[in-house]
Amino acid sequence: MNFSRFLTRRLGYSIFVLIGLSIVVFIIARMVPGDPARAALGPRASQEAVDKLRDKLHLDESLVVQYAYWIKSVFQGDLGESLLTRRPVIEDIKEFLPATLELALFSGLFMAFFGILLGILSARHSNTWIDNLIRIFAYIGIATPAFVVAIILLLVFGMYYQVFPTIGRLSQWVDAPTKITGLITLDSLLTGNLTAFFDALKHLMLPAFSLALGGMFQEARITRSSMLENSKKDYVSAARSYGIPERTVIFKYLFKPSIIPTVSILGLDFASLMGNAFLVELLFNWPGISRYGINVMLRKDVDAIIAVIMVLGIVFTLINIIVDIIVAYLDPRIRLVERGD
Amino acid sequence: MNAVLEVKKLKKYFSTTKGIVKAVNDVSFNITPGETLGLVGESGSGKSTVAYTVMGLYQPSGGQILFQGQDIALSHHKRKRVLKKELQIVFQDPGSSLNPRQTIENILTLPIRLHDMDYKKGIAEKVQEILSLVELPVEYMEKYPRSLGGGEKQMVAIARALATNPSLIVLDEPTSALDVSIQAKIIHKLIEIQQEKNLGYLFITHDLSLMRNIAHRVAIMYLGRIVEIAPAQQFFETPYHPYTRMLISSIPVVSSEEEKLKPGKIPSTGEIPSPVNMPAGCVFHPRCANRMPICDQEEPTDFEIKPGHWVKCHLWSPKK
Amino acid sequence: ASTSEKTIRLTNAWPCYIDPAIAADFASSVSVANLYDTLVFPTHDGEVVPHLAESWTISEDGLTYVFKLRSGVKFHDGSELKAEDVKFSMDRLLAIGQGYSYIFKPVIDSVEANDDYTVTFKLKKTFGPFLYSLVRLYVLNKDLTMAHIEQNDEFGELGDYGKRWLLTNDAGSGPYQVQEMKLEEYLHAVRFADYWKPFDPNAPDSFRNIGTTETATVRTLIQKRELEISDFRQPAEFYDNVAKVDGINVAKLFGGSTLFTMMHTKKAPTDDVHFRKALAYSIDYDAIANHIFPGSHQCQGPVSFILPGHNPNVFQYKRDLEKAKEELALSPYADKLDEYPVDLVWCAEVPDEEKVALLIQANAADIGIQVNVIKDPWMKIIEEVATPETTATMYLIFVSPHYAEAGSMIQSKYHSSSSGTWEQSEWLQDEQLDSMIEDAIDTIDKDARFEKYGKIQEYLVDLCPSLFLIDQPENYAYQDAYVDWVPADRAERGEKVNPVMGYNQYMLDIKVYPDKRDELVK
Amino acid sequence: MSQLILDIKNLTVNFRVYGGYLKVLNEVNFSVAQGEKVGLVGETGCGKTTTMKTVMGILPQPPGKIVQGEIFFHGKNVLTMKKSEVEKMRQTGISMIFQDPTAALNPVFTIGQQLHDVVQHSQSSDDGQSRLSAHQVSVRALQDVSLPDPKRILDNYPLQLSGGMRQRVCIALAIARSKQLLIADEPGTSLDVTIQDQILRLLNQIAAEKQMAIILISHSLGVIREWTNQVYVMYAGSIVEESTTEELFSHPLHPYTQALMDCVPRLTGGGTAEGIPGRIPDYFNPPTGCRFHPRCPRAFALCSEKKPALYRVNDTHQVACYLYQEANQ
Amino acid sequence: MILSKKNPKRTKSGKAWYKFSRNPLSVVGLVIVLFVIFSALLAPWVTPYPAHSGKYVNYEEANLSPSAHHLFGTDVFGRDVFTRTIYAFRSSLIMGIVVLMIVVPIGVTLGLLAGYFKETWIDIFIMRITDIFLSVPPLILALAITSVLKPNLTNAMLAVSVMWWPWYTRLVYGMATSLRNEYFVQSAELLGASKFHVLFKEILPNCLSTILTKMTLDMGWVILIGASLSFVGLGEQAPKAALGSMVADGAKYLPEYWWISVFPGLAIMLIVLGFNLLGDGISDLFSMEEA
Ligand SMILES: Nc1ncnc2c1ncn2[C@@H]1O[C@H](COP(=O)(O)OP(=O)(O)OP(=O)(O)O)[C@@H](O)[C@H]1O
Ligand SMILES: Nc1ncnc2c1ncn2[C@@H]1O[C@H](COP(=O)(O)OP(=O)(O)OP(=O)(O)O)[C@@H](O)[C@H]1O
Ligand SMILES: [Mg+2]
Ligand SMILES: [Mg+2]
Repeated sequence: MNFSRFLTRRLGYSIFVLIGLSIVVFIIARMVPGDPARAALGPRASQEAVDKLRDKLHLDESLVVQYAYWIKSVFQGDLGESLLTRRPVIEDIKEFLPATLELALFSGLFMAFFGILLGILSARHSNTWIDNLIRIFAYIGIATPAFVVAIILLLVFGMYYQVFPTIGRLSQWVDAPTKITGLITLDSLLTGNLTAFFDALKHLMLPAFSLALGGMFQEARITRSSMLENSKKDYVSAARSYGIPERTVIFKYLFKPSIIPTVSILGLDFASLMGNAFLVELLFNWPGISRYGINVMLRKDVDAIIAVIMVLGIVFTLINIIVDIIVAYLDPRIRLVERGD
Repeated sequence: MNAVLEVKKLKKYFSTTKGIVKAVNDVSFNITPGETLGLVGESGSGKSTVAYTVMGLYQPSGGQILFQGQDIALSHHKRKRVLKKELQIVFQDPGSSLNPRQTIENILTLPIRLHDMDYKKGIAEKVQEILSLVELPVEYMEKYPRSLGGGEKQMVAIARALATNPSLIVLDEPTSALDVSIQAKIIHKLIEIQQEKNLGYLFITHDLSLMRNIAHRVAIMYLGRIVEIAPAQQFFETPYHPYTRMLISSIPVVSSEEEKLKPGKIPSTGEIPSPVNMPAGCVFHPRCANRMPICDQEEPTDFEIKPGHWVKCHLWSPKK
Repeated sequence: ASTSEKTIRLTNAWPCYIDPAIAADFASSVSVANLYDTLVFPTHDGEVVPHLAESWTISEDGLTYVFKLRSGVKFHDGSELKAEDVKFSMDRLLAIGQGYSYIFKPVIDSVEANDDYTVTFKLKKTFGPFLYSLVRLYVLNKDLTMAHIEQNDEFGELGDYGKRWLLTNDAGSGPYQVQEMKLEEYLHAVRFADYWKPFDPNAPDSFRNIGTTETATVRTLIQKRELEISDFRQPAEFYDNVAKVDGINVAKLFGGSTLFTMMHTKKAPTDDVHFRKALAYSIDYDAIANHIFPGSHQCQGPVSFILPGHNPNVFQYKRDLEKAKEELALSPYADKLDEYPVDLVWCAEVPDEEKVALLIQANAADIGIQVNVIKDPWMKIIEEVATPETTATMYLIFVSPHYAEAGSMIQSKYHSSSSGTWEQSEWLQDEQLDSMIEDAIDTIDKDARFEKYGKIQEYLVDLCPSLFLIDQPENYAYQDAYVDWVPADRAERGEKVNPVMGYNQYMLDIKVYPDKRDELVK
Repeated sequence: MSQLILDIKNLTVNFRVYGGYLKVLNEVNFSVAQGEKVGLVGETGCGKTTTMKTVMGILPQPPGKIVQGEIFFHGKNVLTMKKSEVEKMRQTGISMIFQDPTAALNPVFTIGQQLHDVVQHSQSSDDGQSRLSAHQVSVRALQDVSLPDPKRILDNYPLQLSGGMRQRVCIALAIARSKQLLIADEPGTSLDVTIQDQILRLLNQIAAEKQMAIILISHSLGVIREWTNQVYVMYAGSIVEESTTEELFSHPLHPYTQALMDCVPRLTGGGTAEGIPGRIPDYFNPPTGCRFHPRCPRAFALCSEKKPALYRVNDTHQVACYLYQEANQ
Repeated sequence: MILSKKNPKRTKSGKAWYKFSRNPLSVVGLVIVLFVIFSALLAPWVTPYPAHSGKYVNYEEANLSPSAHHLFGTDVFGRDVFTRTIYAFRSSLIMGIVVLMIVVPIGVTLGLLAGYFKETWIDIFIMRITDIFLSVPPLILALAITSVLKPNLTNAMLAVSVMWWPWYTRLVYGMATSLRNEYFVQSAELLGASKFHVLFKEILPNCLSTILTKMTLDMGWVILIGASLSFVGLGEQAPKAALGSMVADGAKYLPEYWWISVFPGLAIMLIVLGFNLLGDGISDLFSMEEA
């Protein structure tokens, strides 16, 4: 089918993009002024130790040679060592990426669920007080930076309504489930550890919600406008005229084509969540990769910087491909249309 | 008379994932100055592809396009500007052929500016002149296309094509999106201008009644081929190709006199086959009422049944 | 559901390294102090008392120290702590060359284990405060460490010297042992049942060192009683506000921390002593001490008043615009101030520094000096000060002593060997000063040493390489209602607290009463 | 005369726009009897689709606004029906085939999914067929419109079909369950003559089999002449002439009808007409009286003052023009 | 609204205003934006303590709650929060405007080129570069740029620009790829118009309304991003006021000294809200739907 060709092409482009990204990132990481070795070992470390590390990192070679070394080690499955955590970067990634993935996943769910729900509500009752209320909230939601939302939630739920925990991924007294995927909610379900599941879920609520809020209303707005636009289309009138009940018309014939743009935007939002989660992760002491990324950046932790950006880039690219697939699934026009000549 | 446009064995293939689409397959015709050649055919038969290839919007896959004797089988990117002046096109959809963000004045200024005809005379006057040619009021210069009716938009498109003072205009279904009254107005104007300027028209349509009234010669296309071509009168009086007959018999008419002209009802059956999987032999044979054994074996060749009247059908070919 | 558990939770700026060869900053120092034991133990008054070492002898020339070890001390894995482990710990520290190794590197010649319970340190040169510096030698379990060596060629056949393993595990004998070390998140440690010293029944069963300093986060945690002791670099307003919360108190511990504005003495215009003095006279010290850091007081010279060896008689600059203008007039830059704007960098992680920075900016503007205030993250500051070219004209930085004596401060702050570190962005490179410092520190006799320290302090005040702003107490918000915290109580009574970084958070000095906590939560 | 299925009386519809209203439908009167094949002709934009959308209850409101009038379907006023009754009417009574088959098919559902829903939601009301499964009915509906390989088509998306096939699918959707009235809004305008011919033939055949009345909308007079037996001519939101097809084409009375006929190019040749001068009026400010008077070659003073009523010229012929006023008296 | 009822004449500008004001929220947006622009321009005259926007500290008056003297209270430095909020509009607006001025021409031109030359190496090259920049997490990219350069407003704007242009390229690319097949574009080409004419006179004007709408919406986003950046210390340097850092810094003193962060926070919301409402209004204005 045409679709598989589309997919191979997407993947081909992605590889090209990732190679380009690695070069850009490499240059960025090396361009950052200062001596990473010194930064890693601290001002008091002996010159000997610093020199040793510089040597190990090939810091005295030219950029091209450094890049070659890096590529070579990547192909050996070695992303280098973090100067911040002082262990192989790959282990840091394994540790921090799932935390952010889990956070983003739940934010994504919030965005999708509430966004679409509010959008439908708004469109169904367009130009009534319900619509106006939702729209005003949407504007406020969109206009509020995630970190402000985070701080407000932190204070409200931390100080006044202590329903949700405010830091970390699990409570101190809850045993973590065996690590399988690294997503605590998933792992706890897999191992049948319900206490951990609900505890992790509670921990996710506030950070996931703060991250989701802006996007959520964005989705609501897009859903609303695309539903309103599509409701003028002939096929909606046609469905009505065939005697299909109103509910089915709205929730099937109008809904499916209308969420296609929502899904595309949702995908982009979701993909950028990963990199933007920094402030939220910081405030909720969430051991995620976005916070790690900023920390290693501040530390000039070269290998870690490159690895983090690459990993986030790969995730971003993958999510975009997945979104394309979902959109193609929803929209046969994308799947089936010939792109001739 | 010398042909202004001569198309010889023109081919245009598109490669798609489903296979090669032979949209135009060995099409030949010519047009003399002041002549209207009607190109008629069902949807997907390749009419527009012929037009676009002639215009250079597609690079031909084979054959020749001779414009005033000179081969111009090139993409328009490679054509000289002087040539572009001579060849113009009017598209089917008046809505999308005018830039919605430009005023009529701007739209009409472009050809004048590009082709520098009596530039000194003042562009605004020139634009007015052209507008009056298609009988649109001067106030329209400031309007945007969206505030014009469909017919008026098409008039502007025609005016733009005329502005370069071309010698041949390709008209790709210029009226099929419009209703009869507006169609009549536009056609009337086109004929008037043609006579005035001795223009050649390649007129594409699927409206045979219209062709009857304006074309000097008519060519029928089916699946990328011209199956019959003849002077208009002859064409309607004595159609030879079974497809032509089926076509003429399907025309809805408004009077009993017309009804009499139609050959006995030949009910249309079947779908037009996909241009990727063309039937073997004669491409029309699956729908043909006069089908013979040879028809799915061998592709018929052109046969000049009367002077200037060519048919591509085994029924009439001398081999039979 | 939570905790009738006796637990102490602390927040701190991370990263936190629990490998004694790497640990050096605050969070790390707190952690290793509780996970490991040292030969001697620092006390509130700046002295040291026997700990792992029951007794010791010092040779006449001050170059040989022989320690007699306590027997029966167990590591967390149950094996006994022996002299060999002490030797191993020092060797490893010096070989790796990070953490506190810089204290020992210039002085240690060799360490020998004479028998299981006797260990000898040979020094290259005399080093007055050696005994005090030994609080930074944490004793590792040699066998356990060696068993976890990962082979790479970093240290020859010693591989990585156990660095990877010690990143998230401990090999100590201290009162607490690592239960879980989540990098970048928290360290969770529990009581070591076989510790050689008795535990108070209300001593914490566990402690958790949490890596966050976000004010809003810390605020909610402490208010929810999910945090017992906060970090100490929160803005003054934070302490004001939490102090109003029922059961929360703020402890002000003078640990020797001093706020300086370091001035680049090799860069215009701060290379001119009159310019520096003009600035020193322009600052409103009282405003800093009273409004920005309530509870602190203006420094008297470069050494904190709590440190043994502090000279209480040195000159103190006061805000005096007349004098400031006089000094400025003597400076070659007096009439071209516009050409020499001054950058003042403050550390993004310490929000209150901004208040000081803006005050200095406003004060300097009074005498016509333009100061640009720049906020930089800590890591960036460390970077910049590495070379004189990249070092900015002024930095606003808190400095603490490494061991409890004036010499530590003087050396780490002004000796040439420390230039290029964040502790000295002045780039003094003053040979005379260097020899004065070395001479003082090498002096074994305490009184003579302190005498020399006093001279150096006078010399420095006159040279004015830094603005000596305030002696700042470390402010901790803590759960007074259910936590007894010895240093806090001492501070409240106006007594001295432990000047060695990390030791005020020594868990055995803390008692928790979870039932009182539960009452509060309800 | 047989019983009226649909009877539209004085229907007036406006569209709200900036600064006022587009007064599109102006007292439309229109009726269809059982088994009849009624044609509705008129230039683009004269309100044919709007009338039928109002009948189906799918006029977008706003901007649309029904100012006055009544629409009786089997004697019940559609405009005052309850929602469920309207739904019921659509399921069993009237169906509509939309002008543009591409726009009328939901691009993101397969033909099967769309057809199933239509079949399912009229199941209960349709005893004859309810024994068959939805799938079987769907297949049969596609067979009814002579689509080859209906099973495959059920799994196709609209965009995988050709224009002619889409048009047939639309018909299948409309007649999947038998109805009493089928509104066909320009079926085949976007198609070729041969295919259009096929479609119309099919439609007629099905109507005959199922005893449906048909309203055939077109601005192509040829199509109307060939496929209907009763014609309404509409101009600018009003019915200007009504007659049997034969009568109308042999004796068009209204100047508008006559002008329209003149515009049609003839197969007999004879050159081209010049078209009706002017264009459809601006509905924002439509001409008073007879809306055609500004373009009418035979207009006189009265024409601009008062809207002419439909005058009955003979048994089968009515015309809204003052020229025929006397004939009525 | 009232205006259009009183004046039913169908003038061009009247119609535009009708379309725009049909949604009263758009008018609110316009009013907010105008308010912000004017108060930023007139800051020295409309604020009670202009000196507080610069090198000024007064710790004796720190943390005063809102009162008649200090409408929004004072911050931890004793500066009037109202004054600083109004002054901070300046850097926010500058940030938004400058970033868009850099980003739009670059992004749009690249998008046009790539879209017009679809499926050639120009397209592939431009779009892959775009993808590369899209896949770098923006905050990290910004941090990288400002650590190479200096953390001031100019460089923050540069950093935001670097991460922002690809969105315009993508947007315009999508439109250009479909517009280039429009008959009016082909007509121009067949008349012999230059590539430049085709790109900028035929295709671009048809993207303008979408671009303009996105720009107004983006004004808000850029300001938000700017606020997030100042959370990590990038952007306008102290003592100049920036809304983001006012909120970020003030958040430390929540909830007791709420006014320090809440008012600037509301100000951010107000600006973003204003531009968003305005953007929606503009997109209504350009909507092809007849009214
Ligand atoms: N760019 C293209 N890529 C692939 N196939 C094409 C392309 N353009 C046209 N075709 C195919 O070529 C055939 C002829 O198309 P063309 O548009 O020339 O037909 P037409 O006679 O003009 O039809 P219509 O009356 O619908 O305009 C069709 O089958 C069409 O699908
Ligand atoms: N939703 C709408 N908003 C505003 N005006 C409308 C709307 N729908 C229809 N109209 C107006 O109503 C008039 C009649 O439209 P309608 O679609 O009924 O005409 P038609 O006779 O079906 O034309 P065609 O032959 O082109 O289909 C048109 O002039 C149009 O401008
Ligand atoms: Mg065509
Ligand atoms: Mg219609």
